[in-house]
Amino acid sequence: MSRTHVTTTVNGDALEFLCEPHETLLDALRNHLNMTGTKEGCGSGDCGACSVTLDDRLVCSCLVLAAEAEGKSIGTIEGVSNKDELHVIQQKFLEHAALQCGICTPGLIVSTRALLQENPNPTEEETRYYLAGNLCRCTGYDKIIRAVMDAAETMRGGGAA
Amino acid sequence: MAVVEYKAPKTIDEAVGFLANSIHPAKAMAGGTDLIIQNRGHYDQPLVVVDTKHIDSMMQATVDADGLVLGPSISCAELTARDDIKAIYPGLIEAAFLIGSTQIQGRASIGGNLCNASPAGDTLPALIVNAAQCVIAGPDGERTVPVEEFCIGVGKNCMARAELLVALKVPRPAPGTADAYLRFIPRSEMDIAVAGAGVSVTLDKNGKCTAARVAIGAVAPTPLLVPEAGDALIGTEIDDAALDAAAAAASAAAKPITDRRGTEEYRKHVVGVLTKRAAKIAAERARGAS
Amino acid sequence: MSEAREYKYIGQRSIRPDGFDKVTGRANYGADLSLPGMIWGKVLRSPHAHAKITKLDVSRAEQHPGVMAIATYKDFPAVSSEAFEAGEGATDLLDLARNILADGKVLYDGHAICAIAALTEAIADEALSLIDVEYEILPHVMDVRDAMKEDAPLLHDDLFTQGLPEQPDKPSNIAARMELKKGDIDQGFADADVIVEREFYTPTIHQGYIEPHACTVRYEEKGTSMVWCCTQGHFDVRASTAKLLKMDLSKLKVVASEIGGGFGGKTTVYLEPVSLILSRKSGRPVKMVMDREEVFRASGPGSATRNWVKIGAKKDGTFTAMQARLCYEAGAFKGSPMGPGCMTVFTPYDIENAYVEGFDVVVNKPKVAAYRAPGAPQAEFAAEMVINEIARELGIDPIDIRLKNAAREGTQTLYGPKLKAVGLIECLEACKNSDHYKAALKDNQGRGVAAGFWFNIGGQSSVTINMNPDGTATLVEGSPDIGGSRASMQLMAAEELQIPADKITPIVADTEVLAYNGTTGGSRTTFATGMAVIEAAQDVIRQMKERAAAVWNVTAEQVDWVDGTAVNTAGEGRLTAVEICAGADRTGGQITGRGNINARGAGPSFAVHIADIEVDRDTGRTRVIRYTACQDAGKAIHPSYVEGQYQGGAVQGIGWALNEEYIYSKDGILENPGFLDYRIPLASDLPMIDALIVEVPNAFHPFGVRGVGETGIVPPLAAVGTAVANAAGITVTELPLSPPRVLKAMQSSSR
Amino acid sequence: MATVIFSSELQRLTGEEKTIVDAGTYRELVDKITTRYKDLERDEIMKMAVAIDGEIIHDPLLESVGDNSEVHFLYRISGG
Repeated sequence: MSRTHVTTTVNGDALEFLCEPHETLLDALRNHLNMTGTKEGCGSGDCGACSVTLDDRLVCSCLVLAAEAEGKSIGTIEGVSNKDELHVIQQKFLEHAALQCGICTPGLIVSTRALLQENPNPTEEETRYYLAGNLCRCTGYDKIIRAVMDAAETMRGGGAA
Repeated sequence: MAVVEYKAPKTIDEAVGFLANSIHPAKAMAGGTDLIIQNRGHYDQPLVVVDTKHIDSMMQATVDADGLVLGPSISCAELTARDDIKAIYPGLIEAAFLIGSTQIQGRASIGGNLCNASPAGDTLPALIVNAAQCVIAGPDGERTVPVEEFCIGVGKNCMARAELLVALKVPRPAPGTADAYLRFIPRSEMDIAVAGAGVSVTLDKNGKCTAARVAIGAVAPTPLLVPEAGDALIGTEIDDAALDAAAAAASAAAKPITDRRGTEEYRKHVVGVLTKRAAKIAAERARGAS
Repeated sequence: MSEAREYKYIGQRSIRPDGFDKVTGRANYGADLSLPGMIWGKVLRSPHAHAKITKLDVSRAEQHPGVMAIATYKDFPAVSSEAFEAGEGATDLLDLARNILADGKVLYDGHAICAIAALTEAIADEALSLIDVEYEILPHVMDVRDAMKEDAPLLHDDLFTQGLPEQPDKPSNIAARMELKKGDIDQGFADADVIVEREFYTPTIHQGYIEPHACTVRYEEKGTSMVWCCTQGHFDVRASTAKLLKMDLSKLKVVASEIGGGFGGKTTVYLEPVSLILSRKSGRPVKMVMDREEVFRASGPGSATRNWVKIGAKKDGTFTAMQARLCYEAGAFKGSPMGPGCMTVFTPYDIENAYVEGFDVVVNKPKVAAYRAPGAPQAEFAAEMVINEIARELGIDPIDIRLKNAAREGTQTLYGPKLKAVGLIECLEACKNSDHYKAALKDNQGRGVAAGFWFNIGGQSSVTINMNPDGTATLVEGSPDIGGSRASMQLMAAEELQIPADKITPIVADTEVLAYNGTTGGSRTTFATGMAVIEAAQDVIRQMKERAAAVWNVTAEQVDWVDGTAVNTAGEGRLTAVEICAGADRTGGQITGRGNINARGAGPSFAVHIADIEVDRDTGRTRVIRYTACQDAGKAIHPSYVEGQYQGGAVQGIGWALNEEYIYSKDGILENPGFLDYRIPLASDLPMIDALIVEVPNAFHPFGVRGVGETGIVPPLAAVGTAVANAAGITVTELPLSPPRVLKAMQSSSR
Repeated sequence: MATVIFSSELQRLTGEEKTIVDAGTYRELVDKITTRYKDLERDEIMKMAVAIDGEIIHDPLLESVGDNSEVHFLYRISGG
């Protein structure tokens, strides 16, 4: 197996890495780029803990080959806040206590950002279905949904986006 | 399987060349949502992946007077956002929308769904009721296969080595036609269909059904076109009696197995329920359209 | 005691101190640590439910370039059967070892056989296929009822039933029997106007934490070895691992990473001892991470049960007798939560005559681990279903029948003590008065109510508060923060010290920093570690007063602590905490408060839930329409996280009731080891979960705190079960209420 | 004088449901009852938790027992 050289953009930074052909984007982020904010919960696209954006499209990074990142633009949890200034979504997750253990939180925040970019004014039902691929075992989702709805309202009201 | 080589061809010829000339088994990949899951362990089973997403024609969808020409590798997310396609084939778009989560939608494609040849693939019954044709390219040129003949067994399709699904052609439906697709899953999302049913009906000005196709999924080794179920609707106004007859025909045609997703008995029953409900929706749509 | 005390900090919905790291991806979990020179470990697992290993040859794997070490059972120092306390209670050391790596026999699909460490994860994976194993397949037994039969295949020929009047002379799959008795059960049933009895089945379920088990370790022959892992109790990981590998506790440092959910499932060890062996043999740091399939196949699920309950009642709803026979699967090794099942089953009720018999039974499934109120949901499901049926037969409102019989202060429990003030009646009344309970139902909808009880525990906690020279505090605790407990520690310390919460930084320290601290479990953390925080804070205050007294040349008794300030009652003078800490160097050195306790007086928490369910009559599919979870918190330190516990527990229970189950093939192979077919609830499956906090203070806690983590999973099984029964017009005796099961019941319904 | 109430399982060893013990501490109480009931083994009792006047103590030894205390032995409880 020869290693593949990949040139890509992660959270706006031009980066390069070497990967094995079988490795996933999740492997590359965590093991080659040391960006461990993206989590692995299942490795089969069933839990959403590894959610990232790939050219602005929400995907499970465990179901993307690392080599596919060539020339793409990737968005991870590490790029959601502006240095130490939290994104509204992050702030709302904290205010609403929308996390307990926190393992699903990076994926949920990345997914929520994608949701609100696509649909700034989602209904509760739309929110619940959009986020159905992000499993949370701790919260029962109640506070997560409230945080997302509140973030959406704040962002529509001209809060920092 | 373990991926040992990744290829990103820009043309169909190049892709077919990679598939034909690889020393290891080679597979075409679109969104990879099925294929990459299989890429775990088993390093003794090497696999070459040929990514089809860099081939322009496979990533485009055009609608014209003849119907839809669908690049098989377009993601469901992109496809379901296409109002022009949804206006003509609402059931097909519904089916595409049902595949997996938002994240999966961002990657999964109708072509991949079809080539994976799972009996439970959601878009398959919807393609069948729309009489889609599969355009297959290979070392010896192109051929076309009706979609209901594409899958030949669980996980098996009719393509030979080095063949590649390069387009899906979906004819423009006759006036007064509409489709619908429904599936049954235990939860509200994220499950594989326990059973699925696609229905397309054509109604005349008086609301009488002049043509109908019913296809069912997850109840046999391959998705099934059920002519008896369509026949039960033709000539009726799709009233309750016709719907019940179609449901019964679908249940009778189903040859399901019992597995972790449902029992044989349950699947036979539910596929009838879905057929009835999908036919009702399709008929309402057709009435609205005509 | 807590009456009429005005709180400044506790009860606030503050931002959790670890929140920033967790919403930015900076928090480090079990799989997030890599070390220089680190290699990867992988486990070879049994493909059979029950088999003798007739050959295990690792030589081909050893020769693979890139393979650095291989571990098998033989690498454990000799271990013998010995009970010791770690994590989730008493564990048999020999069983623990044989579960971590099979000793000549595999007992379930997924049972670990050996492990390989290699340069990369891929090489380790590849090398697993080079291990030659041969099996002699043995008959397997997968259900508690079958396993209890005389002629059942035996898992262990050295397992003899404990708790029988006579010591048995034949081995059995029944590891233990226990009974609890009160009053005269026969007379109780004789006095009843109505008697209902049923047997219920609950399936094997998994805790379903999103983070798989993971660790990174470094073995040091001469120095101190290190384990980094995701666990609910790193001190107990140290205890188990050191005991298995015969190491001094002081030579093993265990660092608790952030933990991505546990719910009881991360109270024991799987990978940690194995990775240390691999590290010892290779001389390299080793990382091991389970994949999701391994988590389902080989980490502790929760017990499947067959529980029979019989209850008698008078026409007016007064219960006269309650009887249960509870059979719990332990998995491959003894130790199901049958005991707590027996002890909780009827505790919500003040009953004169009761008899409970319990059985702990081994089967060819993974060894069960604790799961949130371990044992209670299964047992109380059976009891609450029968109570709802009695209420229906007698035409009494299900809340009213519970109010009539509810456990209250002075109730003599079946398991031992008389209850102090508890909040069950308050929860029942809150539910009865809720908008939810008054709301009308539509067609095909049904409502169910159920109560639940869990003891909660105390146990050992060690806390140090280091006062910094600027007057801020570092609160050092040893309880892994599984759901926001740092926030409640911070608030309790602030309340006691009367210094602002944001000036207190709680950290979860490793095993070298603090004295032993029990595992996060049993709903003990806010209660017990909270008590240690209070004690440490009081120690700080005592010292601060002494320092102030020294400055003023008065006695410490003449100094009061008011609003974070020392006040001289014998003269003039006020010194703030900031001033005292700034001057600590000149008054005797820095100030550290210590609270090392074994907390007693845990207060039980009762809950009452209401579920509304709609059923699709054509398909049997159900939908949760509305849900209320009401529970006694004693005192809610951080109400948002208390509500979160109620909501999370409720939804786990909803999953258990509706869709979650282990599905085994007839060969005993797990067919759904993934989140695709092990169906935990999704955001789109649920409505908002209304959380009602009742506060009846625990008499034994300074703030009145009761644990709240576990009780919430107890009522949903019967609340949902009854709602489905009412919506569909069926009798419910088996979970999960998956669509095929509900449809079948509707088709053959006689109700 | 404390009242000790035995569970049904312990009653098999004690033959009675309750007894009165004059003890100042838990340790003293255990000494006295294990002397009084020969089948009641000290090691087994010490493995159990105790509730003294409703307060559950997981690992008792030196706890004081009040004049009118009610004492129950119970199985140790862990949790999830």
